[in-house]
Amino acid sequence: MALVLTEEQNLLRDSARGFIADKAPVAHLRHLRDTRDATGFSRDLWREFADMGFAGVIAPEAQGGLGLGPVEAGVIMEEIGRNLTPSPFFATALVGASALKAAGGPRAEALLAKIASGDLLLALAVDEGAKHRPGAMTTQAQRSGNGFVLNGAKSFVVDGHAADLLLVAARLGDTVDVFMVDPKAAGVSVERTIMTDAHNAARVTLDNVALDADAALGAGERGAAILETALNVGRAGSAAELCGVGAEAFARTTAYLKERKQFGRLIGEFQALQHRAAHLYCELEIAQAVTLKALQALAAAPDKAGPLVSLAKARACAAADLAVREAVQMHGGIGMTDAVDIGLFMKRARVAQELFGDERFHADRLARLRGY
Amino acid sequence: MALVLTEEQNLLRDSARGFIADKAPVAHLRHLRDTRDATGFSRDLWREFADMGFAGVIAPEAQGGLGLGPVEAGVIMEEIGRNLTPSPFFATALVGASALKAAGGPRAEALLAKIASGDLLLALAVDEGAKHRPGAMTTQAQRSGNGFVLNGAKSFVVDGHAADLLLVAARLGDTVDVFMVDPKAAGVSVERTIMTDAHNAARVTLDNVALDADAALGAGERGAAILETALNVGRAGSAAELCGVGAEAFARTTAYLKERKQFGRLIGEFQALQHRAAHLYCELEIAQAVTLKALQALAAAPDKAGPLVSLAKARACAAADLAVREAVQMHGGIGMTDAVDIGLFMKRARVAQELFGDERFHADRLARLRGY
Amino acid sequence: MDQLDAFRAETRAWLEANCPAEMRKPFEDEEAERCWGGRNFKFFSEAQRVWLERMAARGWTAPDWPSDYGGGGLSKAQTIVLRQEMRALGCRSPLDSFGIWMLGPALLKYGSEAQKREHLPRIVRGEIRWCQGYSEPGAGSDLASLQTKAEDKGDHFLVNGQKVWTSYADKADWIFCLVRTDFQAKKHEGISFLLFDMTTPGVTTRPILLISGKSPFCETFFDDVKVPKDNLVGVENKGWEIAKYLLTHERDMIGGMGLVGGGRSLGEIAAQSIGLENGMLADPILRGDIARLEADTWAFQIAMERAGDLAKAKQAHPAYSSFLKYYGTELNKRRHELTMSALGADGLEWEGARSQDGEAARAWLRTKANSIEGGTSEVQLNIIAKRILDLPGA
Amino acid sequence: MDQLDAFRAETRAWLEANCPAEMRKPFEDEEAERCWGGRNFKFFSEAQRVWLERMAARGWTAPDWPSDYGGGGLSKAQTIVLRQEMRALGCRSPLDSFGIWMLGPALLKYGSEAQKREHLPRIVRGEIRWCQGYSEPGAGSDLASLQTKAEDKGDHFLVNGQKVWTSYADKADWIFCLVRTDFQAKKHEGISFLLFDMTTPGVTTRPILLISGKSPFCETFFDDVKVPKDNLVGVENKGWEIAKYLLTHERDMIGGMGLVGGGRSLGEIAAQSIGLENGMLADPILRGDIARLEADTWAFQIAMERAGDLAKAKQAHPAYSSFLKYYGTELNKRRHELTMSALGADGLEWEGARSQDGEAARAWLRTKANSIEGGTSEVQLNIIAKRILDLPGA
Repeated sequence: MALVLTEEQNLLRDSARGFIADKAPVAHLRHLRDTRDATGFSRDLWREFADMGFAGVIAPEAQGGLGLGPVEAGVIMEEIGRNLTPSPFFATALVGASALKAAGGPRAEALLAKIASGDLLLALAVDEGAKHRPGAMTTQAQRSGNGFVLNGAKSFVVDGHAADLLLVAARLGDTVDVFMVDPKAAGVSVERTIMTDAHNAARVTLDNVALDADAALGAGERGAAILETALNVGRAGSAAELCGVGAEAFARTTAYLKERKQFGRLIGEFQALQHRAAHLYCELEIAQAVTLKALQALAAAPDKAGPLVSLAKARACAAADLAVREAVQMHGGIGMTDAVDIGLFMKRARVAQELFGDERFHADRLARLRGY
Repeated sequence: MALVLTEEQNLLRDSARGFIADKAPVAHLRHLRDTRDATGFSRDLWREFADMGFAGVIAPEAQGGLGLGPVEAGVIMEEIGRNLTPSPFFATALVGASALKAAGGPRAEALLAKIASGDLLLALAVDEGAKHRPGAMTTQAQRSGNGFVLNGAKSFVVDGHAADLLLVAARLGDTVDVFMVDPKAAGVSVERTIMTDAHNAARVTLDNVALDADAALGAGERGAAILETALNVGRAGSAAELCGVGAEAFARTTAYLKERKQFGRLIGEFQALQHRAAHLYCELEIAQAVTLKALQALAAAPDKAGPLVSLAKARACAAADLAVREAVQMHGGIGMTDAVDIGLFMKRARVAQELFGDERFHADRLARLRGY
Repeated sequence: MDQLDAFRAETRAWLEANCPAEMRKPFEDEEAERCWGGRNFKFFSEAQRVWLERMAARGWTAPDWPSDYGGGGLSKAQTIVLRQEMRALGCRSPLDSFGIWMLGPALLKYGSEAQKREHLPRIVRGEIRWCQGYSEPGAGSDLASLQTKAEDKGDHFLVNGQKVWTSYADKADWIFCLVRTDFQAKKHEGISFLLFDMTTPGVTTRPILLISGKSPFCETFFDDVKVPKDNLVGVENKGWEIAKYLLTHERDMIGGMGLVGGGRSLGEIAAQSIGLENGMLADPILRGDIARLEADTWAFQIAMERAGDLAKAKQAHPAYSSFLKYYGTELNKRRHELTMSALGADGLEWEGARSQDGEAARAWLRTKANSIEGGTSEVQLNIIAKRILDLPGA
Repeated sequence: MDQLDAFRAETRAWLEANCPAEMRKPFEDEEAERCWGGRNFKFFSEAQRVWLERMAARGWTAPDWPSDYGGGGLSKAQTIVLRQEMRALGCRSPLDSFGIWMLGPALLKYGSEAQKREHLPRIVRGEIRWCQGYSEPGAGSDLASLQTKAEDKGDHFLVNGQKVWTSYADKADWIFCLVRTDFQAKKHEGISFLLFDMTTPGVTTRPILLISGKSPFCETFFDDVKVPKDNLVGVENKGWEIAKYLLTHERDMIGGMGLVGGGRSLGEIAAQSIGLENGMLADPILRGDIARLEADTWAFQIAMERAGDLAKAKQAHPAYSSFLKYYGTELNKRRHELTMSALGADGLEWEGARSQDGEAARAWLRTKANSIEGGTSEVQLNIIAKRILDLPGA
């Protein structure tokens, strides 16, 4: 498959680019932050996402979705990245929908239909400690009667405070599964955490939460595979977002290099800055390439895409990180002020890097896969 | 103690600098290499080293040495580094003499006297595999009658093929010791290995080599401490050599930047090269500082200097490595030719980095010492 | 040495007798508890007031300034002894002051006798708080391209323009300020160094919000501000020399930043946050990055020590501070990047008690200014390339 | 597609019938066994001679050249099919040739009809081996500042000067060469592109010894060399255009270097050399460095793939090859640095069977030229900054 967008994907990108830049530019994030918005995103905007079909980009056409795949979702994530748009798109339309699609069955289909119509928000709860280490998970589900009892504590749950339904990863015997948990159920407490980037996250505590038998997405068997798929789609989507964050920070920086004068010259004339900008350009091109490759691989065979997904997240993290660091340094003092947007890109890049594994996590994962 | 050379040390440096640059500049190495000299260094020159007192720099005055310490030996090593001089100084006057001095006793004193007079060459055999990993040593000494029997294979033994006496590190029960082995003894085979940098090394095989009871430098008790001291003095000395290699490669590079024209300008005018050169300057200054600090620490309390020695070797490796890489790149095509010296600095830096632990070995050692 | 020993004993006795117990404890809330003095300063405690008063009476808030101007009149060696003894007893600094750190040295070197007598004693006593008016929005690294205008109106200068990055301008009583007095001259040759009261009509300030949150920085606006001619320091149009003198001073101060922080090592922080596996940090690649950072930090500390020793031995290049400034600030940025990686998602919480209101994240973001303020890293590298390495070109 | 499928079947059948079994085996000693052709070439085996002869007869040594000039006359799609089928059968390249890779494309675009008829068929048949006379000792990255002089002497040019880095000049029959024909013009406007026989009186060559050992590179000297006017390609003083065309070609070829090597992965090499502990490489910091290099290498391979797809989709920037050249060569250098670290002291043996005469060390040293030859990394970064990012300045 050629590593360029198809004609249809290009059309989708143009539409997403125009729509998001128009409806939710960086000023939108600022407004939500400065008004201390309780939700942290705009429900009205999410309704418009649904009208555009974006909410259901992954949901099957039979459930009112667009029936598209990871590549198309990645196209939208990249535009979200360019505009730092706080949106349920990641947790609900991408990760949540992927988990449900992987699970299948009538219940999942009903939920996918509600996602597509913009009437259901999801949040996947995986992380527990400071870092993303799903292998070290301790949240425990125990069989109890016909159902389960859940205990544990989750952190960095994106959109956790706004979700209508939590998808909680937990150990079940010697495997893991993903459990649908009503955030209003007894024993569940959700605390919104205000994050550095003014995007949404929450901590979730589960204290003897009683669940029905059908709460386990993988029916106790396919849970690990469902979780892995959801995480991988999320990682690749996060890589796409980071590509957008990095590309936009870079575009603003090169524009600044062409307008700011120091010592009687445009600072873009200084060769030391030119070489750093040129190197950064290369890193961003590579991140774009591997992210598209990973999204295509997920579309083709999600169970085999793991290594490519790790590669994409690792490279996108590194490229975006370099992009925002160079952006702030090259902007000089004004880049340090809250009044200029560049700092917001740095904040978002940092948080998105931690999401579902940073550059080191994924480089380490690749090394382990290769046996060293 | 101030981190500058004392007046006496400065005098020693001036004398070593003049002497070595005069008697053994890079052309000396070239001559030995191109004539495929069987020894790999000049015995005549070593005689002059002894006359200057350098061979006995560490040996006590009572044994005809200068009775000086690691700082003064480091001063000489740095000049050796600047001139890429192949010399028994490292293996004999620095490492070997330090081991003997740490061991003490009449036999060691007699040997130190012969070192000082230039009549004895030593070689310390530690490494066994590709990398310096003394903790993974397998060469074994077994008690046998009054003495020992030695079995094992050593590699990267500096001056092993020219040494009159080998100092072989080996396990003895649950400790280690350093054994004096006559290279002509039955069961010992020595193979010179021609190295990339045209400096000396050898592989040594020990096949049921019978040794007297007094062959163990540490008498079965202090062997580990003696080995550690010899290695640490060697590491700090190697760091000093790398400082010299890096400083000289850098000096030749900045000189070239000031004379080579491209596109109608001196290449030293290009800001991208200026910034890289300025950064490299900083790295070299830091390497100089930590190397002097480590040498001073070894002089003050050798048993406590380990962490500083690791720091010095790590930083000197990194700085010299960057210096030679930048040197070749900034010299362009002519830097790739054997006719120009720069490539010889790159070769020597690579070999000296591997000697007694590279940057990663020592950074790892520091992390372990700090418990993470 | 006997005299110095006697001074040491005497000093210790005096400190023990005069430093209130409360002033010997580590800060609990550093920002709130530091003493900056000035007209509007509210002492945090009576002990803080007493401590300043007693130290100022001896001139020990500026121990090495001449006693004629209220300073302590101590020799360099005595000043070091005083600092050592204060550290030994855990005494807090009685007064933090840009007047002592920056303006004072400039006035001592370039000020008139009248200016010294007017300003220095008040600085020593913490009566007047100063701020520094150097940077301007359009100037940045090219500080000398400043545009704030001071017109000669006979008995006064009329100042119009804008400064930025003026630390604590909203809290300061007076400002020392670079202005352009000759627009025809080359850019380094039309600059003058003025002092004026921040309550002069036409001076306004506005705090700057940084990406890390609240900051001491302000924008400062001058609208027809009348400054008496007597308030010119040194020679008209020769202010750049004074500015350069102070910039080198500042660079020395900032160079040490790679060391600031103290407390737990990054390795410990990471081990606690992430945990160990087989005795090694459970995030193996981060472990390598931290090991290198810690080695580099320790090495840089030693290089700083050597820089001091080289200076004492008169072997240091005059531009050596550019190396320390560049390397120290880049190292500090790297340290905070790795700290954020070690803390992971926990370190990204921006509000709330768990993260102490995002302390780590705000500190991380704040470090991004290290390599911009006080001369950018790029400017330092230019200085090293040209002044130390003698590379050719503009 | 049916036509292409038919071509594929036909091609495979022909290859199976005509490619000698010996020519389908991997090289044992690549340097000795490659076929370069030329007047003085000694075939390594009869099979090698037959294979070249058969392929040349079909024009398949230059499959996409017009059959009028001895080429295969294949379409792009057919050329790809031919390569695929050769790879599938493991066929060796019948002919390695700077004539095919470099001069041919230039002659097809810029040569006269007579030049094409004279030179191209002989290149296809491997009868004439060419070398490239571009670089000069004083020029380096500033290729256009070349000083080799060609004076117009009526019916011939008189060439005097020196070239350097002329690959295989000592083995080549003819040279294509940049010379200065106008010393008054701007440096890019006085250059011409000449062809001449290396046996012409006044041509001498001297091999260059590299830090990695023996090399294909030579210095080439011209002392009153007479070159017939007919041997000028294109227009006098417009040779720079041809040179640039070929340089872009070269850059594309070199960009793929990060991928060359194949064989064992660096992780495997390190695991074998150093061993594992708890399932991880026993040198933990090296492990992290290798993990990153392997990720970067894989990522770069994908970026290369995308570059091809972008080109096909006509979305690639014309200077995109500078990105690939810069990044690929820097990556390759880094890979070899890490390979040397993985091999440790064993990899540093320069002679002897154990290290295959220092194979790894020589390869490591050889990679240092990657970022110099074919346009230095600095030149590529300049190109990216100016042509792709449109940054201002000289």
